[in-house]
This record gives sequence, structure tokens and C-alpha cells, in this order.
Amino acid sequence: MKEKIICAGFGGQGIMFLGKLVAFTMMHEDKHVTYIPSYGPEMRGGTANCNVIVSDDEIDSPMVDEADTVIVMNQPSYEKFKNSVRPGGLLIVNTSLVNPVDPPENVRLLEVPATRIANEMGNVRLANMIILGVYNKVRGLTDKQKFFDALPSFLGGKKERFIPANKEAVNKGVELYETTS
Amino acid sequence: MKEKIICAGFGGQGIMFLGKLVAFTMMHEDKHVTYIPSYGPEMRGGTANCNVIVSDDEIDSPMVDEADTVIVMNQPSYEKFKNSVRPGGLLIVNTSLVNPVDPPENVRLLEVPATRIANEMGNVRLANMIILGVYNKVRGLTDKQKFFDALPSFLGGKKERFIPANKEAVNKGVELYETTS
Amino acid sequence: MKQLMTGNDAMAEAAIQAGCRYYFGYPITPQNEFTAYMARRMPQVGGVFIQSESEIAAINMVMGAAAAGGRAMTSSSSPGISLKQEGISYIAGDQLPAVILNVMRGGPGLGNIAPAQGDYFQATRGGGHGDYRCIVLAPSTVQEGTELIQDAFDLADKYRNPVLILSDGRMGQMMEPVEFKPRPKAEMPPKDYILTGKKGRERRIIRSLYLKEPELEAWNKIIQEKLMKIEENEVRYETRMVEDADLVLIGYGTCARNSKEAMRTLREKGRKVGVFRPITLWPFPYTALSEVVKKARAALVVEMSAGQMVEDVYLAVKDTRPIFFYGRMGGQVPSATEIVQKAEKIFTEKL
Amino acid sequence: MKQLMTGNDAMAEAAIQAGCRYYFGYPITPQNEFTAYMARRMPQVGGVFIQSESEIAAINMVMGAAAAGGRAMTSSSSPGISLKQEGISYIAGDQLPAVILNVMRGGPGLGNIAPAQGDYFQATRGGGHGDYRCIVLAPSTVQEGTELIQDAFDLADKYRNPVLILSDGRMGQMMEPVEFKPRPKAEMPPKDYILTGKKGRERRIIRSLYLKEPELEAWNKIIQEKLMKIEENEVRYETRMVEDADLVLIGYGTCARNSKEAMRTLREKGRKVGVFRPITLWPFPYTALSEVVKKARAALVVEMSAGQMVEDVYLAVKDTRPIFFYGRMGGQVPSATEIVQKAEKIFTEKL
Amino acid sequence: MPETKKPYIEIVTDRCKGCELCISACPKDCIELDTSVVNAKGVNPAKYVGGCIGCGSCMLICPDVCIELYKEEKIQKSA
Amino acid sequence: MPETKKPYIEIVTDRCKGCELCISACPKDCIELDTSVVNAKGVNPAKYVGGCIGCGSCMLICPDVCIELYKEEKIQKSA
Amino acid sequence: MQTTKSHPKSLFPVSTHYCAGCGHGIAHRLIAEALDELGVQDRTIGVAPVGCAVLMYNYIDVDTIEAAHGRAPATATGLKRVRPDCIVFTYQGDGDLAAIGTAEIIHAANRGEHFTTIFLNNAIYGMTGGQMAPTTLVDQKTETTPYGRKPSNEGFPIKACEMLATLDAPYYIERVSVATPAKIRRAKKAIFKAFNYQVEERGFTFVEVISTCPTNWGMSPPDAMKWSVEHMEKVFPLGVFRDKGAEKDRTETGADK
Amino acid sequence: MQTTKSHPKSLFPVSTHYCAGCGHGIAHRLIAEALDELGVQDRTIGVAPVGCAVLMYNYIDVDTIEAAHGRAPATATGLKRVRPDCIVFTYQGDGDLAAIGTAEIIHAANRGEHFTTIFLNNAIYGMTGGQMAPTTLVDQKTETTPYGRKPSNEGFPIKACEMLATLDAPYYIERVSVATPAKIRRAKKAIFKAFNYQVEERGFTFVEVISTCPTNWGMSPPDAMKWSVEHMEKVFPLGVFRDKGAEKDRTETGADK
Ligand SMILES: Cc1ncc(C[n+]2csc(CCOP(=O)(O)OP(=O)(O)O)c2C)c(N)n1
Ligand SMILES: Cc1ncc(C[n+]2csc(CCOP(=O)(O)OP(=O)(O)O)c2C)c(N)n1
Ligand code: SF4
Ligand code: SF4
Ligand code: SF4
Ligand code: SF4
Ligand code: SF4
Ligand code: SF4
Ligand SMILES: [Mg+2]
Ligand SMILES: [Mg+2]
Repeated sequence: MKEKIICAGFGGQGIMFLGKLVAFTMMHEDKHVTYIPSYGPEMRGGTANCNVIVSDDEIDSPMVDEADTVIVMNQPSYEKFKNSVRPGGLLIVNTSLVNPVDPPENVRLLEVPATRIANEMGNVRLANMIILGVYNKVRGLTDKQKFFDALPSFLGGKKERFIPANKEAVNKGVELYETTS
Repeated sequence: MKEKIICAGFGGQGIMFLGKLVAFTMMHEDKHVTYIPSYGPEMRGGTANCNVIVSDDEIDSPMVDEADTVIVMNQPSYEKFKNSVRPGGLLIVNTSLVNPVDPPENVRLLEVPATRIANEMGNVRLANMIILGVYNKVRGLTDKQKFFDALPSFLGGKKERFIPANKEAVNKGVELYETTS
Repeated sequence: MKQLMTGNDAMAEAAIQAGCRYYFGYPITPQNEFTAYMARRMPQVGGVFIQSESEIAAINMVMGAAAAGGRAMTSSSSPGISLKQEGISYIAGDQLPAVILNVMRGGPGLGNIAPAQGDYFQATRGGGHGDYRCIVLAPSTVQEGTELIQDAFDLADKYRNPVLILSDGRMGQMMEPVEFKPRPKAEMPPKDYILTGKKGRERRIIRSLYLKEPELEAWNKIIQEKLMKIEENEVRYETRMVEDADLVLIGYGTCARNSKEAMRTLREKGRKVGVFRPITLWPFPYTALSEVVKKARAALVVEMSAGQMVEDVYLAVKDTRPIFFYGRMGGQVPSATEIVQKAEKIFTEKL
Repeated sequence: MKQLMTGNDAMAEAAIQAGCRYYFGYPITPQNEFTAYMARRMPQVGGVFIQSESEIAAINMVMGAAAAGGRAMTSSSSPGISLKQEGISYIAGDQLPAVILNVMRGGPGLGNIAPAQGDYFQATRGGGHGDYRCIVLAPSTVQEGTELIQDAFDLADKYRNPVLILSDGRMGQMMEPVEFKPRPKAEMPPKDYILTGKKGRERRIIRSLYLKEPELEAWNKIIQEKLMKIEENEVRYETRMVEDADLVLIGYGTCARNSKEAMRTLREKGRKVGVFRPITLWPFPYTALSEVVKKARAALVVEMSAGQMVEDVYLAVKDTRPIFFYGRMGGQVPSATEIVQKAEKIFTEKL
Repeated sequence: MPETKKPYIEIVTDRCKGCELCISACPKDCIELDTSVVNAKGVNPAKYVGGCIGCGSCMLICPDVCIELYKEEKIQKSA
Repeated sequence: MPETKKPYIEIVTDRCKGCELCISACPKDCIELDTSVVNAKGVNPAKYVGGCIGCGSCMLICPDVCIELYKEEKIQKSA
Repeated sequence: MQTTKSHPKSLFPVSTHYCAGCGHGIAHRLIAEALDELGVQDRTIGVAPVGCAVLMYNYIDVDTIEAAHGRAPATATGLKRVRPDCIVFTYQGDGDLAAIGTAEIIHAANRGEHFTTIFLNNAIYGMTGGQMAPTTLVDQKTETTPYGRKPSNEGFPIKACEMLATLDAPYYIERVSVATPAKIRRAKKAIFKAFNYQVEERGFTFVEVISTCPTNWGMSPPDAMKWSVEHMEKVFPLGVFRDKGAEKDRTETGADK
Repeated sequence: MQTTKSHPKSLFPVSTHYCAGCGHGIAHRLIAEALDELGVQDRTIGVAPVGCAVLMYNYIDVDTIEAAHGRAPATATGLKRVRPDCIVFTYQGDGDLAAIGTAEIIHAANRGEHFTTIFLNNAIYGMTGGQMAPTTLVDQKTETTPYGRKPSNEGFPIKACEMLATLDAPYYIERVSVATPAKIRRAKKAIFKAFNYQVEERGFTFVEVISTCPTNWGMSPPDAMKWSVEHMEKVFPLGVFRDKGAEKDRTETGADK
């Protein structure tokens, strides 16, 4: 397998966390992985995106020009990356903040009102985990439990208390996918 | 004509002034001139030397490796430059501070106890002008009056009062040469 | 055990494992993780971490620490490295060991914080004054970064010369699995020049000032002879599928990775393409490169700059084969796709 | 009227005659006469002289003054020029005009105060970070120094690019007769970028920061295109008796003068020798040099360094003719006598 | 003299970053975050809930110049 | 107790730069420049002319450590 | 019903890149208001630092140059010497001004250059992600003092106003805060005064603004404001350190306490 | 008849390159005497500046490194951090310390680095031939202030001790002079104290030595000494600015007047 992912949104939406979590979890599934963060023009409150590659084979270029999956969490990211999906690839859109006009042809468009749902869950910042739940379900990367197992490596110390909510959000995503598709 | 000169001694002996005065005066005699100062290993109380070239033709290299005339005012300069005189050239030595051991062959050695005489004149710093008097007399560069005319360009303002003594020292050099040779 | 680490973190850990106990640095993106890692780890290993008041202070602290015999380093990114040039020239002139990491970003001036390779000239030709050279190492994976930084300390000590590592914003901030392998300790020449107080021995002086020209020239000759030895012994490079290649892609660091990716695609299309990756940028692998390119029909140099290493390729290849160049600037990384396109164009139009 | 002046004094006077009214500098031997001259003269011509707290401050003051539309310059010597590298990269990145004089001395490190040419790489390859180039001018007589520094201001304004003048300790401190000839004022592009307050026009920003990669790349391309224009239009060099030469001596600045002297001696001995003197070190006269050397049998490069310009000679001449090198370091100047000997050796042993 | 109308504020919610500084500065608790809305910046913006006495504190402290204060007196400077 | 001998100084004249600081520091005018001599440095060096009271001032101020003071008491530090 | 003037003319009505609740936004507004009130926007040149405020020119609508990190005072010196009729100011963070730019601010102040410096002290390097600044408090945790700033290794917070007040040339030096509406009113006056003195060609003027960095302090914006009052102001007492224009020079610190 | 000990063991018995009557020689001797008396010559590392004292290692017989101009405090920081058991000192001129090296001395002092700085203030750049230093007096003529230092263009003399005394970390700061035998005795005590505190591992110690540059001042050495007392000491009052080791902190300036 080789899965190339672009995640994009603005700082604070947990884009980087999402990417790292995927790379980390899949590394422990004995895959080759690479993760590239890229901060947008503004380092504060600006856009951010990352490239993740998960592969059975050694990875030469860690850069994703043609993605198997693109996840966009806000409008500017949608405009910037919607055409980076390979033909037949997957485009996941956070419809709470993105109006997916002129979607590219020949890709699978998945609309997830992640921020709204997260807001309803009490924390807009959980949108990334909702997306993860959906994404993993669609692509079947691995058992969601593997992501749960990975969470403590990222959310240690004072942040530990956020682990349950994160798990819940992933579950919410899974559920959402299952009920809507 | 082409006259290449090296003057050397320690800082404070007026080596640079001597060199500049020759270059300046001869420039006004419509010669091509160059003057290179070179401060020795120490900038304070250390040695100093300069290269002067006076020529009818354009001067390419301003550097003197083989001098027509070498003037040395102290012992280290003697050791360093005594062999820089061209065969048949002139080596002027301030015997007050230099013991001219092993002089090079085939050069004209001129011994001038300049510092002692200057000290007797009341200012050891006039040794350079005594040497100039001797040197100009031997080489016949120009009328000594031309040097006198140049002095105000160097000794202006508060230093003007040193002009007479400088002139006197040049005269002393001329006299010295005339009486000893 | 594999760990997922950023290049910056991993190289910092590797530096500590190489015995670096003195780190002096000033924050700058995209190398901040390196400094932060050192801040966390140095106290744990009994080392010294100082966030200096500036890059200039940092390099001069490194100079002092090296003079006292410590394994010392600093890191920065492009503008900060420019500020260190006087200090690097001093360290080279003093013949002291030092490791300097440059996580390059877009320039000139303030530029941006995206990856770039615009400091190649500065690194390989000495951005500072006078005749000296830094040994320049260019890793292309996080794993290799951890190995080269360890080599850097050994090379610095072996030759008493500054060693620069050219990373870039991508190399520094990307995460890859990395494994720290225990290394046998290299045999090093005794540090018989360091300052410890003159007790029981002759007094020592470390300096680059030689006011007498012949003395400074003699000192320079010693340095130049040393540099020639480095040129003889320390050249490193990697080749991939160059044996039958018609076109040799030449790139270092990040560009080498994308070139390899491009090579795969091109090979799949039946194009005979190989990759030559200089690992030491100084000493540059002139001979090896010239031999590789002579066997091929052309070379394509890929850089994240307006074309800097390409000069060294010219010096190596001379007029023997046509050399093409593909460069991106401003923090743009030439993608494998772009390299493939450029190569295809060369195949169809120029060969 | 001829005046006997040091290179430093004469060039300072020439800068003022070229309209320079803002001088910022920090003392360093062997350029001190330049700064001192400016201190005396600027108040007389209504200009500004500031002895800055450091070389870094000086170059950043130049940047500010240039941004405000003033004809501004700084001067220093090797270590001080190293400290200015970040600033020079900013000025280049801002596309501002600036004139920087480097009166080179022995290096690396503190070195000594004798003349040297060890900063050629730094000057021509950009000691700073990122893709930029300084226009680099190398006078070889005091008179020419006065002319080139005036050209420097015009070139800087014409291209909005930093211009470096490479002098050396000898050029700076030697005295020669010099004549200041009135020059017609060159037609200059309007300074439509300078900061004066936005009254009556669009607001202006001067910056080198472009956080978006495509924007920084676009900005870099503008700079690169400008540099290509400079390469096309501004190459300068001098040749002497190269038409029938078997051996071409190649040197700039001080080394060119001694090479010319050597040429005279060699010609007297019946050796067909010519001299090629690059006046612009960047853009380097690659084409002209390659043509000259191709007509001869060999070239001898003379430098006060371990061999830096010789790389450009290789890039120009490639493998077409053998290139020899004679260099002195540490403040030593290759004398005409030494050059003659080296040339004789080439004639008898290699040709 | 006619009866003065009550002062009130208006908030430019699309520039609001939800920092809550206005909320903590208001002596009369006239502002709260509007959790029913996520603006284009992805945050719950501030909302005026009434009771303003026109002290200007919220306007003074808002780092994003989101708040306009309306009161009947002549235009007063922000400080 | 035997009569103490008078203190005196000795000057290392080849290191002397003729700066006259000792001369200006001596409260008893015991030192002057020796205009009859030009040392290897090309200057008239300082010369002790007598009258020393052993105050040590000359020794303290000489930047070239040219002066040694002899007096009968136990060795005293230079300050 | 009229709106109180809340959006200064010299400030673009755009959203800034600053984090929610960051004090930079307040300081920018105060500068813009001063320029408006003095009517000098048209002849003002700003010098942006390297720090979170590097994009200052996207917000303050004046001719602007971006300086190298720490060198804004040198760049401003060059500008002002060429354009004595312009109002020149630098805006600098604590890393920019009190670390790498130590020499430049001290010497520009010492020369009494006729520009104004607004020094935003948030006790941290904001832009680069929260490293120790020279003004970081003892025991404060940052990316580069993960165990808290220890005087034995990192020394103590540097007090810029106090240091500059040892120089003879500066005309006006004051430290203010933007933590509460009352303090902001006072800050506004100080910034106005600094620019006004420049308009009057008096000399070098300097205003230190105690601010916050909620993001890198890891606090909510209101908590950050509180922390700055409770902790920063202890170390950095607010007040006038030099005012040659005032009838009596109040050089004591903590004058407003 | 015995000779009073006049040539310290830590000082080579050689002729220096300093000009006749230059205060550097006196300061060197006092340092050597302090090292002798503390018995630490064998574990001392000197950091030479760029300035007339660049050749310090030709005179003071200790392990020595030559720093880049102004960076001696950074270099000393590196040395001392690696060799905490060594006695490390920098010797710096006013150009070196108060101009180009402003940031380095302030931050080393602020970190409380455990080394000693001997700061030789001769109000001029000696080595480069007499340019203005930050400590040059108002109206003083130099190569770069040929019409005298004008506050309007060049500002006022910078007072290093006063500035460093605004920092919390420095352990000992004193200003002394070498103009008269009595002042030299006091200077000797200060230099001894500074090194002694370092031996006791107390912290950063700093002694400013008011000196002369007869050559570039264009005065005879005795006249230069007189001028330094009459003019320099007015601007740079002698005294203790910080002494954490003394029972009572005498932070007032001019304490010996
Ligand atoms: C020469 C150089 N060194 C370092 C940097 C990286 N850098 C950018 S901003 C900054 C510090 C920012 O802190 P501060 O000045 O306090 O401003 P803030 O962001 O806190 O407002 C640093 C170190 C740089 N751009 N250039
Ligand atoms: C980077 C750099 N800038 C400038 C110089 C030139 N320089 C040498 S010594 C000196 C100043 C000397 O003055 P000071 O520090 O006061 O020492 P002094 O000679 O008066 O004792 C300068 C500017 C240098 N060597 N390196
Ligand atoms: S003006 Fe005062 S009372 Fe009215 S909303 Fe704002 S802070 Fe509250
Ligand atoms: S202070 Fe401004 S940005 Fe912050 S919550 Fe209130 S209105 Fe929104
Ligand atoms: S010791 Fe005192 S009295 Fe004796 S010579 Fe020296 S200064 Fe004069
Ligand atoms: S003080 Fe020393 S150097 Fe000066 S004149 Fe006296 S003995 Fe000579
Ligand atoms: S990082 Fe800190 S200083 Fe920078 S914008 Fe965010 S809160 Fe403000
Ligand atoms: S130039 Fe001045 S400081 Fe330097 S040695 Fe001479 S008198 Fe002393
Ligand atoms: Mg800050
Ligand atoms: Mg000095």
C-alpha cells in the first residue's frame, strides 16, 4: 500500500496533530512513514498543512504533489488543495467552514460538518478527530484502537485530560460515516 | 630616471614622513610617483617602512623589491632590508642606532650618525631630515629648496613651528655630506 | 527502537549522543526544535545549554568552549548563519573544531521560513573572510542527519576545522522514523592545544593574529595543507543507477530525495536515469562526479536555488557533457513531477 | 590639479564628489583613513557622518538611508565585511542601492593588517544567505579607485543592488597622484520606491519577507532577471598585449599591477606575455577571458590568496588551456620578480 | 433637553477572535461568547447581550478593533 | 638598631620609553631624562639622580616595569 | 446616536494575524491613534521588527521598511538622518530589542536619534514559538527554559527603560501596560507624548509596553493580562523614567504606583 | 638592602609594544600581581581583545585566547562553562566593550557568568589610530570627531559601570584609575578583589580602569594622566557600583570622592 495525504486548515484546527497521529500510528504498524508540516504565510492564526505518506516501501520523496487523500478544514485550504487529489482519490471537506464549490471531477467528495459537530460536542477543536474517524473508516488504514493507543504519546501531562474527548470525537466520526453513507 | 627607495626604522622616527615628502616633492617636479607605507608587526612602537618610486615613466608596480636606495634607521630594519639594495645601489645607515655588520657587497654604504646629531640638535626626531639632506645630496633628486617648499603641506597648523628645525636638519645633512665625503 | 522524530529533534539527540555537551544558540525558524531540544536535554546529561543573546555571541561561545576542549556546537538558519561568518572565519583561523548546523530557509534577506538551498555558496566558499573552508555535510533523510552530525563532531576534532551541516526547513521539520545506533568511539588526536591553565606544561595561545606577513603566510599554508588532506580523504557521495544512465540527476539533501522519486518514475517509463548525490559539499566529489557524468549523455542539476552547486558541477564536468539546471526559489521545492517533466524535455529535445 | 593622496582618502573624496552624503562606518585598519576622511568632509558638504557602534549597525544604517533615498555607503576591512553579510543580503533582498568598500587584509580570523585578496569568494559568491549577487569592482590604481567608486554609486542606483568595491591594504594606504575630473551626471531611473511618508501617493513598503513561497519565488525571479541584465551589460576588464601572448597573466587590483610590471620584464627577455585584468569581478568577464586565453598557450593566475578567482578562470577557460596559479597569503604580495620567475618556469618546463 | 438614549455596542463578529478580553473588561457583563455561532475564523465570536453603560472599556481593550460604541454624547476619543 | 641605609632606585634603561611618568610622580624630583643617551628604542631614558625617600610612586606608575626600588625594610608589595 | 471613533484612519480595517487576545493589536491601535491625532500619518515611516509584528505594515497604513532582526534602530537612524522631516518609529519586541538588538538600541538612544521606539515587552519570543526572552521572568517556563528561567544559568530579566535611563541623551522614556482599560488610557498618552516630542524635534523617545503572549504563555487572554499585571509589573514597574519635557524630571521608577 | 618586588611572576620581563606612558602597561602589571598573589597563574585563561591589548599574551604569562573584536565576553562564557575551575578573565578596551561588544558584555554580565572583566577605558580607539570611542568626552577631538564630539551627532559618553549596575546579576563592579600612585594602589585592590571573588566562585566581576592614550590624545604621558583626572573622572566618577560581598552595598557613584 501507499497512501499519500494532505491535510490543510488554519492554525488551531489540529491539522498537524492529525497528520502526526496518522504517521505515528502507522509507523507502529510497521509502515514506512513520512510527515512534513508546512506553516502558511502567517505563523499565527494563518493556514497550515501537512503531507503524510504511509507506505509498504521505502519513501524517497516525502512530498505529496498528487494525494490519495486530501483533507481540507477551511475555505482557503479547499481552494489551494482541491486539485491536488489524484484522479479517483478522496477529498474530505469540513463543510462547516468550507463551501465546496467547483469540486474537481473524478474524485470522491466526502462532506463532513466537522466543526459544527465539534462545537456541539463542546469544543470546536475536536473537528480534526471527527475527520480522522471518518477518514480511517473510509480508507481502512488500521483499527481505530491503534489511534487511541497512540494518543497518550501526544497528550501527556496536563493534556491527558483531553484524551477521552478526542476518542469520543473519533468515534463520532466513525458513527457519522456509518450513518450518512 | 627611475629611483626606487625603501626607508625603514621604527615608528616615531619619521620614516613615513620622509617617504611622503620625497614622493610629494617629486610629484611637483612632474615625476610619476608612488608611495607605499607598511607598518610592521606592531602598530605601536614597532617598525615601519615605506616604498617610494620616482620615475619619468608610468609606474606599474608600486612595490620595491630591488631598491636603488635603502635608508635604514634602526638595527632590525638594517637586517631586514640591507639585501634589498640593487647591485651598485645606495645603502644609507643611521649609525647611531645601527651597527652595519656584514654589509652587502657591491653597494655604496653611507654611514650617517643621524640620531646622535639630531639629539645634539635637541630633538632625536629630526634624524629623518638629516638623512634626507644627505640622500638628496648624493642622488641629486632636486634642489633642497623644493623640499622646503613642500614642508608647509605636511606641517600645518600647530605643527608649523617645527618647520625651521626641519629645514635646519636637512641643511645639517647636506653639510654633513659635504664635510665627510 | 524506531522513533518518529523531526529532523531537528533527531539531530539534536544525535549530537548529544556524539558527546556534544556545549550548545549555544539563538532561536530562528525553521530550526527552533533543535534549540528547544537542547534546552530540555542538556541539563539531563550534565551539559550546558545557553540561549545566547545573538547568533554572533553563540558562535563566539562555541569558539571559547572549543578552545577549552569542549565538544561544542551551534545551530541557526540562513540569516543567523550570515551573522556567524566572522566567527566561523575566526574558528577556522584558530584551527578549532566546531559544528554548525544551518537549517536553510528562503532568502535573501528575511525571505521566508520555507526550505531552500540558497546558502550553498556561503557554505562551500566561506561566507567569511580569508582563505579557509568549512567541511560541509548534507544529509537527505532524518536518519542520515543523525549519522552525519555525529561524523561532524569527529571530523571537526580530527582536523580542528569547522564543520557545517546543511539541512533545510523541510529536513528540519519533517518527521521520519529514526533509530539511534550506538557507534564505536572514533580514535581522535589528542587535544594538545586546548586552554586549561598552564599548570605543568608550556603556556598555550590560541589566535589567528600573525602580524608578521611571513608568519601569517606560514600559518595559512598549514591550514591549506590540512584542507588538501581533507579533500583527499573525506569526499563522500551516493550514486543510484548511474551505471547505465543516459541522464544523471544531481542534487543534495531534499533535492536528492525528489530526484530519486523522479528517477523511479522515469525508469518506469523506460528512461535511463541515475542519481548522483554529493554528501560532502566541500570537499565536493569532483572526480567521482566527472566520471559518472562522462559515462552518461547529460546531467540535470536540481537545486532549491537560482543555481549554486551547478557551478561545482561545471568545475567537475567542464565541457564534456551538457549540463542542465532546474531550480526553484523562495522556499519552493522542485517536486518529483517537475523533475520528471524537465527530464522528459531533455530526453525529447536535447539528447 | 594633481594631488598626492592615499587610496582611502582619494576614494572617500570621490565618493563625496559622486554625491554620497550619508556615510556610516566603524574603524578598522587598513581602511581607517577612509572613515576619518568622511568624518572631516561630510560636515563640510552638509552630509551625515556617523561612526556606528559596529559594522552591523553601519550596514543597517546604510539600508535605512538608502530606503529613504540617500546616496549612502559604508566601508570596512575583511572581518568587518563578514559582519555585514546579513545586512548585505537584506539590502539585496530589498533591492536597495548601496556601496560597500572592502579594503581587504590578511585572514582568516583576525589575520593581520597587510594587503590580501582572500575575500574574493565572499564578494563574488555572496557571503550572505540566499540567491543574490553584489556587483564587484576592483580598481588597481588610486586614480581608478576614484573613478570606480563613482561608477559604483551609479550602478547601485541603476540596478538597485549593492555594489562592493574590493580594494586592499596596499591600494588603500598607498599614495599616488590623483586628479578629480568632473563627470557628467548620469541619467538615473527615478527613485519611485523610497520612503518619504505616503503624502500624495500610494503607501510604500520595503521588505524582503514574502511568506508565501510563490511570492518569494516571483520576487527572486525579478532579482535574478536583473542580475542577468547586469551580466549582459556591465562586464569590464582590461587587457594588455594579449594579442600575441603565449602566456596570459591574470590578476586584479594590486596583483594586476605587479603582473604588468612582470610582463614588461618578460617582454624585455623576449617572452610573449600579456595581462588580463578583470575590473568587474562579478559579473566576471568569462567570455572575454576565454577568448583571450584560447588565443594563447597558457594562463597564469596571480592572487593574494590560496586561489579563489582561479575558480572563475577555470569556469571561463575550462579544459581548453592549462591554467597555472601563483598565490601568496598572509598579507604577502606576489612581487613582479616572483611572477617573472614563475612565468619563466612555465615557459621552460610546461610550454 | 431630550431624554438620552441608552448606549450600546456593536461587534464586528467576522474579525472577532473570541479572545474574551472584552468580556473580562466589561464592568456590566454585557458581552459573552456566542456559542451558537462559529465564524469564518473558526471561533465563537463575542456577542452583545445588553446593559451597556458606555464606559468604553471593551472598545479600548479589544486587540482587533471589533467593537464600536454608540452613545448620545459628542464623539469621544477612545481614551 | 643599626642606622638604615638610604633607599634608592634602579632603572632598566633599555626597556625605558622615556615617558616621564616616574619623573612627574616622584615627590622628590629624583629622576630625570638622560639626554646624553639614546637607548635602543631611540629615546632618552630615565636616570636616577638621587634623593629617594622610598615612597614607591615611580615604581607603581611605570607602565614598563623598569624601576626597582631598594630599601632596607622587609620586602613590601608594590601597593 | 453617534459612534465613538474606534477605528483609526492610520489602521487598515483588516483582520490581523495575531493570536486571539494578543497585545500587539492594542499597541498598534494606540500608535495609529497617535499618528491620527498628530496628523502625521502622511509623513511617517515605520520600521517593522522581526518578531510577531513583522507584518505590522499590513495593519498600520504608513510607509514602512522591514528591518533585520534587532537592527531597527540602526535602520531608523539611516532613515531619519536622510528624512529629518519625517516621523520615524521603530516597533520592536523584547527579543528584537533586548537580545540581538541590544547594541543598536543603546547606541541609537545614546546618540539621541530623533525617532521613537515602541518596545513591546511580552517576556517571550512570540514569533518563533515561545523561547526565553531577556525579559522572561525568573522561573518562567519557555521552550528554552523548560524547567523555568534559572538565574544561575540565564540570569535575570533585563530592564530596558532602566538601562536606557543611564544614558544622557534620551528625551523621554516611559513604561506602560495594556492589561486593563485604565492602563491602556495611560499607554495611549505615553505613545502620543513620544510621537509628539518627535514632532517637536526634541530627541529620542521610548515607550515600553508591557504586553502578553497568551499563546506561548499557555494562558487564556484574560489570564495573561492578569499575569502581566501581577508578575511582570513587579519586575518592570510602570512609570516615567525620563521626561525632559516635563517641568520636573521624575526619574523614580514606579511613579504610577 | 632588598628590592621591593616589582616584576610579577605572571608578567614576562619584556618590552611591550605600547606607546611610552600608556596605561595598558600599568593595568597589565596589576592583573599579573593579582594572579601572583592569588596563586592562580597556573589555572588562569586570559581572553585578549582586539585593541592595543591584542598582544596581551606577549606580556601576561597565562593560557590565552584572542577573541573577535567585542566578543570576548562570549568567548569567555564558552571557556568558563567548559572549565569552571579555571580563572577566566577578559581584558577589553572601550571600543571593544562599549561599542561593538555592547550586547556581549551586557548579556554575559546579566547571566552572571563567573569570569572577570578588566575594562580599560581610554576614551578612544587606540589601536586603529585614535577614533572616537563611546566613552570619548564631549568636545574631545579624535580622528572621527575632528571638530570635537558633538552631542547632537554623536551623543554622550557611555558609562559602562552605571549601565551594568542596572542588572541584577553582577557581583562586583568598580571603577578605578591609574593616573596617580594613590589611584593605582586602589586600582590594584579592586582588581585583586575582582579576581578573588572569582576564586571564591561568587559571580561576575567587573573593573573599569580609567586610563590614557597619550599618543592619540596628542599629549605627553604626564599631561594625559592629568587630563584623565581632571576631565574623565568628572564624567566617569570612580567608585564601587556594586559589591555584593561587602557588608553594605555601596551603590552610590563617586564613593571615593
Ligand atoms: C538574525 C535572525 N535571528 C533570529 C531570527 C528569528 N526570529 C524571528 S522573530 C524572533 C524573536 C521574536 O521575539 P520578540 O522580538 O520578542 O517579538 P515577539 O514575537 O515576541 O513580538 C526571532 C529570534 C531572525 N529572523 N533573524
Ligand atoms: C570586526 C572588527 N571591527 C573592527 C576592527 C578594528 N579594530 C581593531 S582594535 C579597534 C578598537 C580599539 O579600541 P579600544 O577597544 O578602545 O582599545 P584600545 O586600542 O583603545 O586599547 C578596532 C575598531 C576589528 N579588528 N574587527
Ligand atoms: S462600553 Fe463598557 S459597559 Fe458597554 S459593553 Fe463595553 S465595557 Fe461593557
Ligand atoms: S475583545 Fe474583540 S476579539 Fe476579543 S472577544 Fe471581544 S470583540 Fe472579540
Ligand atoms: S621611590 Fe619615590 S622618592 Fe624614590 S625615586 Fe621613586 S618616586 Fe622618587
Ligand atoms: S616611567 Fe618607566 S618607562 Fe617611563 S620614563 Fe620612567 S622608567 Fe622610563
Ligand atoms: S505568538 Fe504571542 S506575541 Fe505572537 S501573535 Fe501570538 S500571542 Fe501575540
Ligand atoms: S595607541 Fe594609545 S592605547 Fe594604544 S598603546 Fe599607544 S598610548 Fe596606549
Ligand atoms: Mg516578545
Ligand atoms: Mg580605547
